Amino acid sequence: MTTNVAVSHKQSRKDYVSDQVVRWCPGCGDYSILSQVQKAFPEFGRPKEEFVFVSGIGCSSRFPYYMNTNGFHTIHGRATAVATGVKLANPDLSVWVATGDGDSLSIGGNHLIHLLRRNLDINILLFNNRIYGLTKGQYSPTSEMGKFTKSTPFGTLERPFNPAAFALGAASTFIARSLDMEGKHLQEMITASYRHRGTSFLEIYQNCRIFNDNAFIDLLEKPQKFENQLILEHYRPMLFGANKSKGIRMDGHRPQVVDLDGGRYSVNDLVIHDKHDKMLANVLCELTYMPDFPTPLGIIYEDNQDTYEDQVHKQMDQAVAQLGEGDLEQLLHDGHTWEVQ
Amino acid sequence: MTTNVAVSHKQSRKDYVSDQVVRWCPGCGDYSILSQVQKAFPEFGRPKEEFVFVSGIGCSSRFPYYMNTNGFHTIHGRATAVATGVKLANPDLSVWVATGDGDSLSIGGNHLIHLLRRNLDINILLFNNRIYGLTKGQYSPTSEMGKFTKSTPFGTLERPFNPAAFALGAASTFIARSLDMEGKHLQEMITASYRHRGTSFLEIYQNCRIFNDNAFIDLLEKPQKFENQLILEHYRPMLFGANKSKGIRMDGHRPQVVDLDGGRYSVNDLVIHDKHDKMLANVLCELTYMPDFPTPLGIIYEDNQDTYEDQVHKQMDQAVAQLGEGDLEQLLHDGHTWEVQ
Amino acid sequence: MSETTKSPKKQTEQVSQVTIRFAGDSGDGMQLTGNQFSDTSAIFGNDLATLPDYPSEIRAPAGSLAGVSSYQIQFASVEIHTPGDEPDVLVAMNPAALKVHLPDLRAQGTIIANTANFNKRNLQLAGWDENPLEGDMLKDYRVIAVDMHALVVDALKDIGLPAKIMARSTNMFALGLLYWMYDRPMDSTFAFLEDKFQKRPEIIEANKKAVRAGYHFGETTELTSVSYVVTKAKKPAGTYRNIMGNHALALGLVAAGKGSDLPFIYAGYPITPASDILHILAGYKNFRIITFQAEDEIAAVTAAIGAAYAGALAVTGTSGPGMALKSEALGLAVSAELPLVVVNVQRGGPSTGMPTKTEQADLSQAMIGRNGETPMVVLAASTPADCFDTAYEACQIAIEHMVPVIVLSDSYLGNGSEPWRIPDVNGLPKIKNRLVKEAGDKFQPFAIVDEKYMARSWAIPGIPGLEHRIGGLEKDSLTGNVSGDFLNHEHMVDRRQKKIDVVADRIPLAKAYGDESGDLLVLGWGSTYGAIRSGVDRARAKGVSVSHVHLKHLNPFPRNLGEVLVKFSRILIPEMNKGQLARFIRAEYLIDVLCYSKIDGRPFVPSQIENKIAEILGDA
Amino acid sequence: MSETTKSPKKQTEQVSQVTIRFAGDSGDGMQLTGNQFSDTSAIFGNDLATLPDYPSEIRAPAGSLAGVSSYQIQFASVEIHTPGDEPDVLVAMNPAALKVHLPDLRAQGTIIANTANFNKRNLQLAGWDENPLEGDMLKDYRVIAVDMHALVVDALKDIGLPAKIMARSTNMFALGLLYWMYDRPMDSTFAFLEDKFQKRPEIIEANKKAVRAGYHFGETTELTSVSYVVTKAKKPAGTYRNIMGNHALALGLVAAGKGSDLPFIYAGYPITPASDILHILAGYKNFRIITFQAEDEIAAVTAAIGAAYAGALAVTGTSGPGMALKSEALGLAVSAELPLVVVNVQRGGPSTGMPTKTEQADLSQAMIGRNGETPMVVLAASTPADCFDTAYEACQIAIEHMVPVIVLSDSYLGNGSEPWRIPDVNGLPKIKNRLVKEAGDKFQPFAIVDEKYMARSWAIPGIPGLEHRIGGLEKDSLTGNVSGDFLNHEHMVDRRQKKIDVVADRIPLAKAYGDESGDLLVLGWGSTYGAIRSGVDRARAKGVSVSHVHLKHLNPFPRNLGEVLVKFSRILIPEMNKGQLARFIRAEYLIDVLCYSKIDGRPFVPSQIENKIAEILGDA
Ligand SMILES: Cc1ncc(C[n+]2csc(CCOP(=O)(O)OP(=O)(O)O)c2C)c(N)n1
Ligand SMILES: Cc1ncc(C[n+]2csc(CCOP(=O)(O)OP(=O)(O)O)c2C)c(N)n1
Ligand code: SF4
Ligand code: SF4
Ligand SMILES: [Mg+2]
Ligand SMILES: [Mg+2]
Repeated sequence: MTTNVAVSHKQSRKDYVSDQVVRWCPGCGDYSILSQVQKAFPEFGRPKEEFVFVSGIGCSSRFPYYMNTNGFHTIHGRATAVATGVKLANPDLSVWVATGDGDSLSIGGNHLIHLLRRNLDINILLFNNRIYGLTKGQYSPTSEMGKFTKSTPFGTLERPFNPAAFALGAASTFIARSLDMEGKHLQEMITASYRHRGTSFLEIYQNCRIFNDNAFIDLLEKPQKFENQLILEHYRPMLFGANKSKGIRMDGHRPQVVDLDGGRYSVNDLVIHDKHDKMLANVLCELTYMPDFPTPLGIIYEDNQDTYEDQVHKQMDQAVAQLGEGDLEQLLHDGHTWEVQ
Repeated sequence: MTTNVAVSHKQSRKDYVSDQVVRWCPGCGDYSILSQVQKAFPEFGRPKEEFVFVSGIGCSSRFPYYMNTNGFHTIHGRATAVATGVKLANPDLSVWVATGDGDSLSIGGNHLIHLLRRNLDINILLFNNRIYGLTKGQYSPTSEMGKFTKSTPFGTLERPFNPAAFALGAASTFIARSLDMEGKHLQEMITASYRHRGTSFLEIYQNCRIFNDNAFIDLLEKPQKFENQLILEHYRPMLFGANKSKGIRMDGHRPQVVDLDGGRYSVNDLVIHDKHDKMLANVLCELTYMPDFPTPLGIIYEDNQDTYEDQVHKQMDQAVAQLGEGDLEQLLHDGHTWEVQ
Repeated sequence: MSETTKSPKKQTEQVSQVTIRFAGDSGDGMQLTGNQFSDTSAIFGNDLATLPDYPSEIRAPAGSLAGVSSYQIQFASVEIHTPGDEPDVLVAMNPAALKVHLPDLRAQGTIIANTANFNKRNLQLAGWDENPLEGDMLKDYRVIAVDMHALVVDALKDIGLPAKIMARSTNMFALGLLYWMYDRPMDSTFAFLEDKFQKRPEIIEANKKAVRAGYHFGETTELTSVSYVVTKAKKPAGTYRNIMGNHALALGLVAAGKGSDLPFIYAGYPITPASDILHILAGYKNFRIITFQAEDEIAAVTAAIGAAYAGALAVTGTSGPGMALKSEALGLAVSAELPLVVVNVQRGGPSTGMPTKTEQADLSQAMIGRNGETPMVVLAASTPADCFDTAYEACQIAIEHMVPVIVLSDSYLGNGSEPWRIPDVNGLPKIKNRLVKEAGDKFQPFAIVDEKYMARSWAIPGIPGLEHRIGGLEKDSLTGNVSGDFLNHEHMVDRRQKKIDVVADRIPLAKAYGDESGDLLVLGWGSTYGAIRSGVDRARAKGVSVSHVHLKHLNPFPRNLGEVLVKFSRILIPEMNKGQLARFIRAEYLIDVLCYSKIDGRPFVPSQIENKIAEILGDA
Repeated sequence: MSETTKSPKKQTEQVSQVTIRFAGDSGDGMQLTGNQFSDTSAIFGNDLATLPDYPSEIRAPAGSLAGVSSYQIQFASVEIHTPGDEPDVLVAMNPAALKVHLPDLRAQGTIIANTANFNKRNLQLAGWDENPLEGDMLKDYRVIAVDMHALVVDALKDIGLPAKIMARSTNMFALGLLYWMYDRPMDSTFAFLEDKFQKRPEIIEANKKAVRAGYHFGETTELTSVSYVVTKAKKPAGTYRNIMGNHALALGLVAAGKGSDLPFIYAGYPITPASDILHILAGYKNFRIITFQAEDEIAAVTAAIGAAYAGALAVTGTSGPGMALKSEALGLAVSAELPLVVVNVQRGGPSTGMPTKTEQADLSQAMIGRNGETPMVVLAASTPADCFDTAYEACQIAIEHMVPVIVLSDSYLGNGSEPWRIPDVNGLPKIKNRLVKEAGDKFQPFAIVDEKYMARSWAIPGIPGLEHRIGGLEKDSLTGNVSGDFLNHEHMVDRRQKKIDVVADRIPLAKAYGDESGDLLVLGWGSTYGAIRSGVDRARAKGVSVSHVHLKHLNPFPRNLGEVLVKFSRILIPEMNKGQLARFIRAEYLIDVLCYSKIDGRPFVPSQIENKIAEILGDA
């Protein structure tokens, strides 16, 4: 359904900057995400009126105001459901959801999992800052156990969700992860989300400067970031470390970190990433929260399945083909009728 | 917190039969589940007033009326949240949730995943009949793709959830599966759910005689049931088939069905079930929906983690230990005060 | 020539209206039997109204009181408005059915009982100490006790069906007997059977035989030596069909989809008694209707809002508890000024309440049950057939005014049926939309473009130059951008109210049925229409000064309603709730009203209204 | 002896009440500054009331109009009820603050401006064409223009802090200057600083120096040659503290937990402006209070219902949109007759609306905004301190009557503060619960055990012999088992209404403040209390015949309310909505009322009420 009509003028980032003053706190990771989206979109070669950003409520959910596309800032937790309606009504639109960890995983958890299951061609950008920003610092479903927040002055007691595992459990067909400050990688992932037909779930680790500063510092600051980032590339061995001297090997069905410098293992022993391998995707999701493992970044899983909206429209076409275009007159007269003179 | 006070008289099934006439359709699988619960409970040696059944709305959610325990038939989709409140208020109770695939996975999806994440010691019996029974036959989130139902006269277009994978993705600490008509196995699983400290998620395949008859016939009728049931036993190799002549082997991180009669593989090649192995649990969840694989029954995964309610109460105890038992007088006078004569 | 006209020796008597109630166990097929009788009577040309009633959503034990299912029909040669006050005939297929429904039977009424089921176990289950058919307990009624089972088995013996299957035709015997008693043709039922059991000719045969057996039993036995004739009713010329409220409502939506030329989406989550709307619409895929079974009611309404935002005629439907869940999202629809139709087929509350029983207790919720100042247009259907018009009008208002509209129906309307004069498709009003085709200069997404309708334009995604952002935060009245300005907020609050107020300019003025002034006005809304109209007619026939105003438009009220009301000395408001409309009328017009509340899960019957009028005014 | 009293040469003047508004950028620390001034004035013994106001939930760009944050305080030697009509003094830390708040400043009022921020960029951001401090634009005001930044840097130069850190103390300079102007002691602020920055002595030092610098600037410059003295207010004897509404509400709940001797659970989901209740209660773990941050508002209310079922005092709190989400579940609480307290700290609607602004537009929702006949007790707090009493009473009614109770507060109350006379803990009424200790014979879980309260017993899980089942389906009035009986349903609908009605027996009768009859009664509810009382007082002082009734109990109303109302020729209802209480009063008493709606996100001020009274009655 995607109409890839060539855009008459070459778009630039500026085309996607709206006239609204951006109102995030100075230093907020949201700025960087906004900027990458504004850089990625012009490359898609698509008329900008075809983009729709739907969001819920949260700092991250203000996103649509700053994109010079169509935007709908809805209510808390319901962006995925609203987006479903938008896409069903007009499958030709490129529909994006900007949402926070609270918006999508707390109050909006149900609509999120059902969207993933239905697999509409909608792109979800999940701004995971592991905190409620807008309401000033309560913990979220991704906050680490024991965290001290406004609503848990003695520390949280809830085990966090692992968003990628969560998405996989909900039958997601595209799962990727990136970081607010890794501009190039983030832009690549935004593009990959766009290219995937079906629901794309892109988790973006995002820094909340005010209420959860430096939450992802280990993944961002040199040199430790090299030890902690596992950049996934399709059909490439899983290497990481400053000198790519470490890797992931499968010991049966269990993953293992191995040191290539030790002499015992070579790159040939490493597991080759295959984004279409669901079993492997399960491993990668688990690994994210396992101690002593690096954090996988990139496309964890991708599977091509029919989109819901395509099937909905196909079913209607088939019904028309079989039964003929619906005739209202006939429908109203269906069944037993009688005449009164 | 569980008080295992010995029960004065030996309980029997009869103790758990309430005075209400059971109102399911003749032939409904719910009868069998009721009966197994009523058989299992007397074995727990626990006073019956300590049991609470909470349910939402659906045929299955009528369950509490028929158990001569405490029962609360709440509103659609909210049983898990209500149960959370019950358990928080009184951790000494044994709290059970009876719910349907619509109640828990459609409208109630969000509360279910958050209960699993928080890991309160609550036992969930999910009656999965892959249909909405009470509202007369619409598809549910577990209905197979293409199914013709009241609300999809042209066939459904939604990919079903895999409930076990779903639970695992939501960080569940106990996942098991059984069948309405496999009485003994079901009773075992009910007991295992009870014994698990933390949220237990027991998926029970249940026949809806009226709107989805014979949905699980392949798992129930001889001889094909032997080919289709993979009965999991902790630390035992994964064997199945009429003569236990087949098994599951891991080919790297991918599972494989092997024929032990072929001569190539022996029982030693098979994967040994370890209910504490989360990677393996992932494999078992996937396998359920993979063509040519049998359906795992039994405890797919179990992990012992602190329960939420224990930690909540521990945190209060610690606060009392550190700060002293809260004094209202003092609290009201906290901060700056002044006297007016 | 239909089969019945052949019978020669029948003695007949003319009557103008008859009420029959079929009652039996949930498994006895009473709904089907009642439906057949209705269809036949409708095709025959009677006026009619029906009332199906089933106990709860799960099957209760066979033979139990809780398991009784019934179907009532009134058919007439005159104009009628309800399924009847009290049945003239009660068909009781088992002791439980007799127990439950006997209290409603009119004095001297007829009981047709299937003796086959009056065994000890069933009598006990129904709580009869002795067999009521045997003593003189029923001496004030005319009792026709027939072993339908034996007669059916006898009639079908040649077909060679198992006993269990044969037994299933017993309801057809009862139907045949009633056809004979009321001189109805059997052919439409035969046609129905042929269609339904296409692939099982032996079942067609068995059922037909059972119908005939019942019919012939009537013809040949002494018990029923007289049959009654209810001639055709005089109705306005046109093509008619018998229709249930939920079905009419669905058709009204489909028609509005056509009339507005917009993509149509219905998003719902199953709930009794609204599910049928979803089922029916799901069958119309060749009308390019999208039906979306959402994960819950919140998803249904928000998906509908998304669809409306994207340019569809979007409708969501539910019943009370689901409506409660939608209330936050309705605020968004009001704030975003999007067209949306929200259907509430009410049922007994509070909470899960009595899901299969009827009630009108969600009016307050519809009117003002949301956070903030969130006014919405509210319409209510008054008869099954009126559901069509109401649905159509709701869509029209939503689209033309750019507002969400609530439609109230209820279980009684949704499942009840009546003859419907099928409207001329070309005569339906065209629905004008506010879609913007292209960007002019300085396009302002939130500016009012039509003051008369207080409508903003509908600038949907996909059109170059119209890109804009809106949301649930307070918006600038022109640009739609977020605004924290005090005066703008005050202005927007007023604007949202004004959007409702102007709807009053398009709706008809209220007009009293009967006289324009008098001793008493009966004011109603929604499904009480039939009972009130009949009750008022009866009282007027006795010369009582009473009139009737029935409201379809609850918010806003018709402009002149206050003037109409003050012309009467007293106002009576019958409602299936504790006086919800009464509260709004009192508040709006500072007029005292008499509340007549009925909230027991059953609709009003005309005699109740008639009696209440008499109680207030005395018999004239 | 406090520091200030040492200053010798000050010229002073006595005034009875003063209103100051601190305004600056969101980053300027105005809330903290205002709080310090309030605390100091409270401890000093003034009566006072405060009004914090911040723009939106995310930080707007520095220097922008949208980013202005303010804090208003009125402090007085006489009894006052509001944060003041118009500020006497406006502290404007930047051009945007001046732009936004200048219109509110009283004629001849004082502007204290921090010239350091009046640079070109900021002026532009604020939309000033030229520097207002320079022309004669402000000639009708008394302007004190100070380069606070330079003076602070100068004062702190010895500490050796980075410039950025020093700049953060500028607000303390302003505070010090105001302390001097109004003759306040600095020591409580010093104590606060010492506590807050325990681990950073250099910051304590810097801030103290800045306060002193401001103070000394006042003392030494000609600009401010006069300081004002506002002496202690006469208040009833007792121990006082300054308290915000949300805090008082939380304490009221804790006290009720103690008073009822029940386990206490608060389940909530964060939402402005209710989140603070959750935060505050979460800090009281040593009171064995369980706070549960649920995944959404539906989970919060249903978990609370579960806790109530299990025997806890269960409370859930939220604001408008969250309240809408809870409405289905409230039906369950009503149907199951469980004690539950539901707090709604209202904010501007509809939908997300104006989350940080105040409004009273959720009254209708609280009263009748649910499906079915689902009546609930509704209470409203009228002042920050009254939130304590209201919360306590709500718990008491819930537990003693076995009903859910709604408490309405709002943003203005929740965040505003006033001096609170701390109640004697032992004087708080004991709360009697309905817990069943053991099973008697033939225990009936749904029987009314106390007719006066219409309360059923509270048979919680865990006690042998009390096992029973309840739910949201209609229940038998004794056993609680599912009942489809018509008459039982009617009975239960009435019973649920009666449960509300009997609450009227325990609440105080309405009594007019002022005279018992007269030309005008001003009828209010909730947070309009202060403005109405002050406005009425002022009018009465002029001899106008006006009285005041303020409702805490909205459902049921006080028994005698109708009688009180009819004693007045006219009734004026000021509300921060479009006339919601007015609708209920009109409907209930068929009395005409004048609506005075204000719905711009800001509370009423006394002069508005005073003027409205004058408009209606003329000045006496
Ligand atoms: C129904 C409802 N409940 C609660 C809120 C308050 N609320 C707004 S945003 C938010 C959470 C924001 O967290 P997140 O989604 O992580 O976004 P962030 O601000 O961190 O980007 C909450 C609780 C609301 N607006 N509506
Ligand atoms: C808020 C709300 N929405 C919808 C319903 C109607 N409803 C009752 S049960 C049910 C689904 C039942 O399906 P499931 O949970 O699978 O239970 P089953 O009947 O199959 O055991 C629905 C949609 C309701 N009672 N409340
Ligand atoms: S509060 Fe946090 S997430 Fe929100 S804008 Fe500020 S830094 Fe960003
Ligand atoms: S409808 Fe299906 S699930 Fe419900 S009681 Fe009948 S057989 Fe069981
Ligand atoms: Mg967040
Ligand atoms: Mg089901």
